Amino acid sequence: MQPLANVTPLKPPPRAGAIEVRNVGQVFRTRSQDVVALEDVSLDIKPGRFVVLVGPSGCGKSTLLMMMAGLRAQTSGTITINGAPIAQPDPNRVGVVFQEASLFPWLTAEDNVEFPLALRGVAKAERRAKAQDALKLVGLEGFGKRHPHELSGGMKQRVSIARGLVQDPPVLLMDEPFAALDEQTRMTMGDELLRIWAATGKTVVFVTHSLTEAVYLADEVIVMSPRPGRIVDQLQVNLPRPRTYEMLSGDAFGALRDRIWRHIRKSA
Amino acid sequence: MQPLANVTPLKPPPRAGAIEVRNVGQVFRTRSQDVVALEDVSLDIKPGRFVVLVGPSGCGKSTLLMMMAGLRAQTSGTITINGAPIAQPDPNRVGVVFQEASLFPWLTAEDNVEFPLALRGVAKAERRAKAQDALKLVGLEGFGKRHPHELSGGMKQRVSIARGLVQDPPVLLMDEPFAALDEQTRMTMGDELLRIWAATGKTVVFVTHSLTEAVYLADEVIVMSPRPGRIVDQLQVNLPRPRTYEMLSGDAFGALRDRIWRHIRKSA
Amino acid sequence: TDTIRVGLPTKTYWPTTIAETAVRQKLFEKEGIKAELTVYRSGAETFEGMAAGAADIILDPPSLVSAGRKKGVMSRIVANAAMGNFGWQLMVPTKSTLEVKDLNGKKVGITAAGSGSDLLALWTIQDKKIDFTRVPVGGGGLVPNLLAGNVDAAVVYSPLSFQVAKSGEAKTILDYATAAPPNLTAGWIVLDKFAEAKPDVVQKAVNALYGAVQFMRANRDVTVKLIADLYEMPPEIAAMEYDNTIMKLETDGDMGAANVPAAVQLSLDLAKLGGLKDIVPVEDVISTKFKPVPTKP
Amino acid sequence: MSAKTLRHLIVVGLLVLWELLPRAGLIPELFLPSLSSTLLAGWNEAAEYGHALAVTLYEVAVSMAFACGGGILLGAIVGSLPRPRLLIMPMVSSLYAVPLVILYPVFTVWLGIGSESKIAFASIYGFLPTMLATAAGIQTIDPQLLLAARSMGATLSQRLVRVIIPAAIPTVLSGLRIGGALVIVGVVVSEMLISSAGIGYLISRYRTILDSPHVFAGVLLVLFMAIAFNTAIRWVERKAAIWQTGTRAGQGAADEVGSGTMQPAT
Amino acid sequence: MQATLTIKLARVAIVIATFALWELLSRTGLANPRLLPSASDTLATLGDLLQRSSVRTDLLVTATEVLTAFALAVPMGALIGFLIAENRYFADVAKPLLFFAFSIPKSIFLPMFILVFGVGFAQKVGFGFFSTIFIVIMSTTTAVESVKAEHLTVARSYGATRAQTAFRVYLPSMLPVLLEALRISMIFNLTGVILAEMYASRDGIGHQIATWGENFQMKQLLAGVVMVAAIAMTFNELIRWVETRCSHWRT
Ligand SMILES: Nc1ncnc2c1ncn2[C@@H]1O[C@H](COP(=O)(O)OP(=O)(O)OP(=O)(O)O)[C@@H](O)[C@H]1O
Ligand SMILES: Nc1ncnc2c1ncn2[C@@H]1O[C@H](COP(=O)(O)OP(=O)(O)OP(=O)(O)O)[C@@H](O)[C@H]1O
Ligand SMILES: [Mg+2]
Ligand SMILES: [Mg+2]
Repeated sequence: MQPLANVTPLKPPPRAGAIEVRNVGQVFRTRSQDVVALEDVSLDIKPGRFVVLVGPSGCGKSTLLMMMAGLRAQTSGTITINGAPIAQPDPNRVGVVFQEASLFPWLTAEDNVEFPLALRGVAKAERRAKAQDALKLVGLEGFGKRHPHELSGGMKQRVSIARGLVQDPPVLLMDEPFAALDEQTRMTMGDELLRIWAATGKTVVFVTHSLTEAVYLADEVIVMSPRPGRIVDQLQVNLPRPRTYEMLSGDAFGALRDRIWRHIRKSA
Repeated sequence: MQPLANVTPLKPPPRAGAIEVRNVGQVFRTRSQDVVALEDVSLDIKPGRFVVLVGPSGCGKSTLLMMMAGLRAQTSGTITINGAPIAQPDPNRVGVVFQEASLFPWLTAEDNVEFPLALRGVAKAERRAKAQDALKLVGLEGFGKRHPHELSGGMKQRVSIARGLVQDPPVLLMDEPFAALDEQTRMTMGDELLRIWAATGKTVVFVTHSLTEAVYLADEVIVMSPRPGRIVDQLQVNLPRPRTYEMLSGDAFGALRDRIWRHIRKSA
Repeated sequence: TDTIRVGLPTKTYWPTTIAETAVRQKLFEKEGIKAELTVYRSGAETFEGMAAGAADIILDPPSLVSAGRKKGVMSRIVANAAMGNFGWQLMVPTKSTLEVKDLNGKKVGITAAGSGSDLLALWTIQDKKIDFTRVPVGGGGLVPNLLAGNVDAAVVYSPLSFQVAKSGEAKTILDYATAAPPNLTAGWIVLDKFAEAKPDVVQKAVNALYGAVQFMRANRDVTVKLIADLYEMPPEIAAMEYDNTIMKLETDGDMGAANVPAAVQLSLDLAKLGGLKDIVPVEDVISTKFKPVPTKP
Repeated sequence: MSAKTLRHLIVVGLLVLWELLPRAGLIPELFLPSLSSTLLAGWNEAAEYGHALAVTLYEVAVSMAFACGGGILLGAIVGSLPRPRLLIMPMVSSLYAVPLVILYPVFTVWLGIGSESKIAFASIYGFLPTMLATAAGIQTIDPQLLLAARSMGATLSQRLVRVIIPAAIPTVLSGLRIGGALVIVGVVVSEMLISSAGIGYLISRYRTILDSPHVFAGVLLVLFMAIAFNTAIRWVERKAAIWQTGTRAGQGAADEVGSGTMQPAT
Repeated sequence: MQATLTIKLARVAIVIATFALWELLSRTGLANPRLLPSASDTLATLGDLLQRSSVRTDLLVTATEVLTAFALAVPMGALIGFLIAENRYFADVAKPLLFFAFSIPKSIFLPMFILVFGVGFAQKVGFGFFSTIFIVIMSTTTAVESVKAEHLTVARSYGATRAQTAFRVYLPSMLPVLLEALRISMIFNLTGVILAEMYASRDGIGHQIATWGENFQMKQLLAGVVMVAAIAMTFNELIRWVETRCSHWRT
């Protein structure tokens, strides 16, 4: 296990986080009928890439993430991470930040962040230090002792992000992590995330509804169609890194954003 | 009680939904210390206005909404709707769409939407018809029989919006209702909301983190500062209605958006 | 017509046979009263039932009458039902070689502390100058625990004693019917209030009950069949119950008889062994107002 | 008037009634001896009662460990695994449907007549409700929380200890309450049925000879055990209040802490 | 989730295995057959018993008593439990007292029930009620406390009345806990009525069972116990049926 990246953001260590999704399908059986959520999805994500997933509400983004995390079995197809299939969650390979904050209501913010470390038996002092760092990173210094019901919606989401970061897995799956944040916080958090990513060489799969955010963050944007979810486009974002806010108004940026926008409009 | 607006969007009937917030403060007592969430907030919202509330995460927007809804008592100050203080929730005056969908897991989507009507004893057939309309409006036709755990994050949020709309109260308080939606759905929903608002003469208080959305929807944008939450700016948006997507790239729009942006940046 | 509510301490106990015979032979009807039989869990519960006003006449030992008077429940024995512990036996498993004298330091099963079987066990300890532990195992636990070896011996009531003896599972090492000194083990009891308010009903009731005893003595076959039906047991055991218990019961029940006070006193003295502290004089426990005139069938 | 005052007043009222009703002859002493005579009876035989209490307390303590510990653990396991739950729960609740009290005298055949059989009986008696309540409480847990824990690699036992039990705390506590009370009842009842030691034995012995003051002295001791247990549970409850955030129970706890601005629900 | 076929089969298998083990223990003499008559003997006895009209009457009497007590105790207990959970003041006053009442062996009070009700229907029902109500109260309180605060807030925002909140929010979210409570309550209720019948009665199945026990009629005793257990299990299954119908939204 490597130390938490943000403490020493010096050299990008090589991390192994190749994700291969092959002809994956997901069918939900409900009382009334069968719902095809995903159909024949194939993806190849190279280690260390920042991949953003966009698509209309209900197209199967969360479902795909859950399958990559080993939290839900696909109906058909295979998913491998570093060549090995993921039959069950493996926090050493994959970390997840859920769409709904899903904090443990009986734990304080810092205990929530420490939770994954506690599971691995990390010593108390080390755990606490890492949790403090992570909370600071998401702008919640001083809120460690609060319980989730004492936090605002956005604050809860940030605690959840901190919990995901503190695990420091080679693959990080993030499901609309910034949805409840204001634009300012969102930008800061996005930059932080990029910094950590650059420093640690993680593979990140990131779901968002903001196309600006998608282009700003991604190496690659994957556009999905509405039910049954399929991949309709896969764009390489070749803007230089580090990204700057100036790029947002550049033509290249606008063109990419527009292309995604058209896809989504068309499919809706 | 008036019929659900979207069925006959013809004449804007006068609705009485004046909100007066006078020197309101809110202090939370937690185990460790007292948290001043809001301090001396005063607001005057004229009936039929579309007011958008923006501000950094944790600044007290949800808290303010909860107080307007009579779901939480303020520590100091007074809040009146149509001149009468709201000591407790009154669904005839105020409807709420919560930040977290908070659907009842044991009810199907349509039963969730019907819930407020069922409470008032509306007949089954009428209820069902209204719920179907509302679900259609949020793009969830055909999903009425699903239970919340069978819906995606954005779908749950839309059910929650439908539940708020079906009540048709003169004042509608909406806490980040579109946060989990993709841009396309978000825009459609925004337009629908404006249409309903225009047709019914409701007063709407709307929280969002998207400044574009704020300017696009609002008559008036209220900007709040971070803890302790105070009102730092109150902007009249004098763009003509109906609003169009073209306006988004206009100068007036840009100027307003920038002004809000600067406020938020400054205060963060 | 008046109804008399008869409280019986358990179903498979001779008072039930008497009362059932009286009912089936319509002896209560002949006396011009109606009877309603209620079965209780044990003697103490029956007494509580009467004290609570749910029974008018019950069968119990004198010790309970005595204890009851100290607790504000005023009742007396109006008719003498039995002068011995008929059918009560100290039993050991058939394979056991234990004699009564060998029980020193052993465990002996009784139904409940302070109950009739406890008194007999205590009497045994005193009389045989031995010491053993009395283990209350409840009526239902008596034979099972004896057979399982949890107790070395048990004080068993009839007709259970006959039944297990007959089946060859256990044998008798002491028969209390003959071994224990005759004392007034059980009598028909009514509340003083009731005796004063409705003496005629009490009189009629005891008439019917003793009429039943007479009838049973005179009609062996009918009675054996009744016992077999009531207790759900084979006729041969019913016959043993008839011969060893029913035939030994008091036939006239007169509390004025000369031997009664001493027999009651002895009964109370035995109860003292079991921890009874609330002893009242014999004359407070008995009533000589009623002399049963057996109803003719 | 504070709730505590009123409660104490009610208790005092009940005690006064207990003294007066029998004295006034409204209830025969056989059914309810006056408080003073009960206390006197207990005092006179203090040694005997003390010894019996020791026996009973020992049995209660051991049974409590089995019933509550085992009940919570098994309830949590069974409740969190859907398949075993479907398979086992009907069996368990059916098992509980067998009227054990009736069979108890027969049970002693195999379990002996000493403390073991009481412990076995009371453990089963208290175990099942604790387990059933826990398992039912588990079902009200937000599945999202379990998903989150799983994603972080929580093993089954970690999920149990760190997620399921804390999340089900309100139900588990009440299971504990019910289970604990039943353990006390179970030990006393089984002592009443079959035994030669313990409070239950004294109760049934004195009852057989209609010595009601001594019976109620025993009952009073049982009551004291219940009070002690209740105090212990309340202590745990206060400690655990923080775990119940987000539920009605938690709201109550929050009120206690003093977020005085909260309005009463409904 | 519904019971799948395999689970149903597994259940049947377990039942059969239990009976087989019982039969085996008794037949091989591992358990003294006098103390544990074989399953087949017991079931045969059960068949005989059910032929008897007296036993059928007893069953009917007991069933009536049990159902009456249950129908009285559950709504009343649930109401009190609900009030306690809803009203802090009432809760602080009553909760410990109820708990103490719950912790005392109820059979001590059997004589008092005879004192008040005499021997008969009312006394059985009364004692059944008394044995049941405390557990209903305590379970309801817990169930109420497990309700999510956010759901209450939503209902409040729609102006739900007290009754509406009770029936539309509390009831559905408490259902799993509540049904479990019902199940346990039924068992307490049944035991209570049977104890009251054993204590003093003219009819009823508890009375019969007590007699069989004291008479060392093990076959009849076991058959009687199986009979009572069967009634309780039928009730259990009834609740399970309700459960599967109502809780399908839980994953
Ligand atoms: N447990 C389930 N049972 C049945 N259908 C389900 C279940 N979970 C998800 N679905 C359906 O699968 C589809 C995809 O859901 P998913 O949550 O992956 O969407 P999403 O892309 O994450 O949407 P959003 O942006 O709104 O979060 C939806 O139509 C949803 O209704
Ligand atoms: N129950 C509570 N106890 C203590 N503090 C609370 C409680 N509820 C809210 N707060 C605090 O009050 C402040 C305002 O919270 P609120 O939920 O109103 O923020 P918000 O503006 O809606 O933020 P967001 O955009 O993240 O939803 C926050 O600092 C939060 O921590
Ligand atoms: Mg999603
Ligand atoms: Mg908020």
